[in-house]
Amino acid sequence: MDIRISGVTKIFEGDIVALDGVYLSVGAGEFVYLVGTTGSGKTTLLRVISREVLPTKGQVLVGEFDLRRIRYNDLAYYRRDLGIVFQDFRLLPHLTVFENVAFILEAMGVPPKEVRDRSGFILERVGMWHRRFLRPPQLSGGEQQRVAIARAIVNAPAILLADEPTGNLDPRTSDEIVQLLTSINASGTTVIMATHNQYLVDAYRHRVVEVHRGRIIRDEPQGRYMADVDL
Amino acid sequence: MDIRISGVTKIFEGDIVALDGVYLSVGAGEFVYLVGTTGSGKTTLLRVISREVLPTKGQVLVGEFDLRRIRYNDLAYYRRDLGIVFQDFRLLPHLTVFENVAFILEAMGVPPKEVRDRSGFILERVGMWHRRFLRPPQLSGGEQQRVAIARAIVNAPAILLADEPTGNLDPRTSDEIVQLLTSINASGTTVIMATHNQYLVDAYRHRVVEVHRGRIIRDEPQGRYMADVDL
Amino acid sequence: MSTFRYLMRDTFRLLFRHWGMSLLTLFSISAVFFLLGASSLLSLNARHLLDNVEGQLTVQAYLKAGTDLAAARDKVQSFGNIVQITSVTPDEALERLKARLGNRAEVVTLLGDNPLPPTLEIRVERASHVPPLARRLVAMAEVDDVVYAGGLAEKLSRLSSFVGRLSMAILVIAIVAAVMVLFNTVRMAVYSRRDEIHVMLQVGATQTYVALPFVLQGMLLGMAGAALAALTLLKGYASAVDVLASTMPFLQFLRDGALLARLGVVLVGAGISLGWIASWLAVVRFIRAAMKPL
Amino acid sequence: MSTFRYLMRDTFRLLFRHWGMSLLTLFSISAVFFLLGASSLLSLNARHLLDNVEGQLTVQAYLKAGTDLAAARDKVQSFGNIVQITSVTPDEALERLKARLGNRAEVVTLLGDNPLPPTLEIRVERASHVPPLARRLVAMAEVDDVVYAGGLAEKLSRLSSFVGRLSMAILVIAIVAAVMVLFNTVRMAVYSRRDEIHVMLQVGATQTYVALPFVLQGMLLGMAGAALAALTLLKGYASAVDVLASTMPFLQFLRDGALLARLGVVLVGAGISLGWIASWLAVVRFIRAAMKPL
Ligand SMILES: Nc1ncnc2c1ncn2[C@@H]1O[C@H](COP(=O)(O)OP(=O)(O)OP(=O)(O)O)[C@@H](O)[C@H]1O
Ligand SMILES: Nc1ncnc2c1ncn2[C@@H]1O[C@H](COP(=O)(O)OP(=O)(O)OP(=O)(O)O)[C@@H](O)[C@H]1O
Ligand SMILES: [Mg+2]
Ligand SMILES: [Mg+2]
Repeated sequence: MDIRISGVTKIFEGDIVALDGVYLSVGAGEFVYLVGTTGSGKTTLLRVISREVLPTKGQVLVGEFDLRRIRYNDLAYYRRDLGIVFQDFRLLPHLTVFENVAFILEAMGVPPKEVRDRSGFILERVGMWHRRFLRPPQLSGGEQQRVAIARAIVNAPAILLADEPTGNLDPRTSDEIVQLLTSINASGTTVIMATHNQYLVDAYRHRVVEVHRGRIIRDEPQGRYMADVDL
Repeated sequence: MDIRISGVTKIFEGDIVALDGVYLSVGAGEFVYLVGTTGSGKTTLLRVISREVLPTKGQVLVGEFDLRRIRYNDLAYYRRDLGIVFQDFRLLPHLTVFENVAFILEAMGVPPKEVRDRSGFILERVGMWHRRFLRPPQLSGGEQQRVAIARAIVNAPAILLADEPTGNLDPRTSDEIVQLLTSINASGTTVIMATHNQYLVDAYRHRVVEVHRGRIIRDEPQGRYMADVDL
Repeated sequence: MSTFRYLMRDTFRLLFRHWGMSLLTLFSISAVFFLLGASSLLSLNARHLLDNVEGQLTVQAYLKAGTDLAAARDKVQSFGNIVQITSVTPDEALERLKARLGNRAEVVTLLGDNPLPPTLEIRVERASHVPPLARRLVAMAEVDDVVYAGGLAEKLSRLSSFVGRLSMAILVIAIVAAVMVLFNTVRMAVYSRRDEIHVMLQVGATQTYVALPFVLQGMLLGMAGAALAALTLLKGYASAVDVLASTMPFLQFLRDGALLARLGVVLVGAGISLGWIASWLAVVRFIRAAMKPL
Repeated sequence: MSTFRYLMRDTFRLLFRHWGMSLLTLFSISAVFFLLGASSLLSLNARHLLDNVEGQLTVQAYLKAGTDLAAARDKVQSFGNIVQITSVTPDEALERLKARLGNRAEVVTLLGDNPLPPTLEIRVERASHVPPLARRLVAMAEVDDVVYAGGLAEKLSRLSSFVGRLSMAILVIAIVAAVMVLFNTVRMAVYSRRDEIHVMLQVGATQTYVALPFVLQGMLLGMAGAALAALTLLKGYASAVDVLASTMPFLQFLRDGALLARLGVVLVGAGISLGWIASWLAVVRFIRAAMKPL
């Protein structure tokens, strides 16, 4: 699924302009870094794509869905094509690590055996299998972040929106996570990753889009990125 | 207030050894970076100091308080000497930014006028005054983090425990925050800051304590730190 | 199929996570339905009692001498609400009088000409029908005088309408209370899982999948509460009737097993429906709000 | 001083943040206290009625001819529970009989020798005292026969103890219910602010500062609920008594203003205390748990 955002402006109550005339096209299978200073509008842009935020102006097309016109019932099915790593994780504190990952599949009606297999496999992959019986409040910040990533990719989404997925990780684990996202991207998933981590952007070359005060002020294709931008 | 931690071991249920025989002394007015990989025990160590976690073994003395023996009523007063930036912020979603900072002072019985003045001053200082009427869910990740920092320092604590206070900030804002913490430190507050940010540790030289698998494996005084450690 | 299993699991999690709240709801619902059932029984009994008393409610209309009894009877018949009319000719009345006097019957002969008027004895159904009937009878040209147990009939009819309005009020209050209690419980359950619901909707769960456990929770609570109330009520009623009947043998209480069973079934059915409505209202509004984009 | 202002503000925030819950609690508490008050009124009225009826409760003991009345009277007096004893000599009894017969009094002369026994008329206080008294009288050698309205007395005493036990049961149930409702409301309020409480305790708020708004919330809800119930009850009671007294004029209802006002005060006092206890229980357990280190 490719994403076409045209002329999107979002003004929150209190006249807060979070996005200001954004045009952005992301083809199916691309890997895009979204960079920019604090409060520049990265999260808002991702939330426009997941239709958590409805633009004040402009159009958002994802695959065959027009997000302005999408009906409530279709929304659930649209979101099953997305994987989202929230900046604040949003894990469910009452459920164990395993259940946090499994319930996504359950909500899609996947049979119990397959739920077990796939959840287990993905937890292995982010290195959280040994913590599967703990609940999120019992995890360290970095461990919670890895569970959040596991949850976002367990349903093999067509588009992965990762909002600062390495904010609580040490450099080595961050490397591993970006390698993981890259391998997921290699299997066809579009990845959009908001990040402040200059090192990662330098080390793993992909397209870089820079947001500043709600506008896109730079859009460098893979390899052409220069390290002088403000993350 | 100086901190003396001797032989502290913490074993969580499920035989998870989070701290394993930690000895650490921090003098009044020091600035300490706490570094180490994800899940190494940094947060747990900070929570031992704030008495959110009671060690399985070992002794913790902070100023004249013995944290094993402290009584419930003293605990509240002990904590008023602390400022804590939680890794997951823990802002109160129902309250505005301003109220989130002010309620700390209110709980200490500070008169309304002083509460207003001090809260306003501190919000100015972290650059969040223009967002004072918003609620935390309306803020970007970095903005929430700055409010959390404001809340931790508004009561002019003797000890500031900052757990990954720059995880959601871009490099420039991170710089500003560490400069802020340094200036607070200069006015006499002990600062212990857990971080994964190698750049900051390099740029602003302070004592560095490295934790690995619950043990302290390195403790370099200010200036003697070498950049090859695992953050 | 697997969805059904998840649904059941989540419903029971809901019920047991806040078991204090569930228990409280159960008891509140029981109390409300108990009240509902008790007021139904009260009004059924009041009706039953009145029926018994009213079975003998009779208005006597003394007609003017020489009136055509059959014509008058037809006229009265058309008034409606009338169970039975007995015409009594002067001769019949005299015979009755003699019979009543027994061995002193010969006194009647002293009366000479038969002085008794032709009479209509009119049985009505309800005490409340008596006063209007009496008024219409008095207004008839043929009628000389009307005799009825006016005070009693009017008191009974006032009591009856009082009980009727009371149980109607209780019915309305109880239904509102039941809906409120269930609505609130489900709303609190929804509220306490608000983050969860948000996340579930954000990751692609359908509204139905999210809502159903809450709706089932409400329905189960409604059903269990009503069933508990019905059991207590019917058991309690049986022993209450025993006690009351022995202290007030002059009152006739209702002891119709089939009717009582039907009351129980109605209560449980109402519990399920109210549970369904209340929890649906509680959860759907919340889900709609959570689905709304910023 | 400023702490007090913060406290008030937080209490009202609690009350209004979940105003649905607050309203529901208010109504539930009102219902419970209404029930409590109504059952008190019922049992007060039952006692009042019994007192009226019992005022005329008399046992007649016919003594054997020739017994010394004064001695028998002293003996009976010692039994206890006795309000008054009237001795009636055979002559007095005869006089009374004559008086009652009026113009046919001369019939009495046909009796020849006065056949009437000396009699003790014994008034007791409570219907329940009659049967044991009668048994003791029969056992006395001097007594020939005992006459009393046995059935009535026993029925009244059964009814009285039934009403007594009923209102006792309602009292207990109502108190438990009120505590449960208040406890649960405050618990849900605490639960829905659990993160807030945690954070407040972590940043140095004292237990009292955290707990007080919840406790005040509980007390205010208890007080308002009870006051609402008391108002409705006393107003409703006045009109109910009017209706009932006009349909059942033979019954004496309680209309003692001071007593009713005292009932209202007791209800409100109970509301405040129960609110205090319930919310204290709810919040303190939670705070203790939140303060406990891992
Ligand atoms: N619901 C909202 N109501 C009002 N203002 C909002 C809301 N959501 C976001 N904003 C504002 O919009 C701006 C952009 O926020 P956004 O979260 O997109 O920033 P960001 O680029 O993700 O920042 P960060 O790197 O700190 O996460 C911020 O200033 C924020 O305060
Ligand atoms: N309440 C708990 N119950 C069980 N295990 C716990 C609990 N709290 C922490 N742990 C475990 O203890 C270990 C250390 O956790 P801690 O949060 O101290 O790590 P950290 O150094 O802060 O990591 P990060 O950099 O990711 O925040 C982790 O493996 C974590 O799973
Ligand atoms: Mg963001
Ligand atoms: Mg940590």
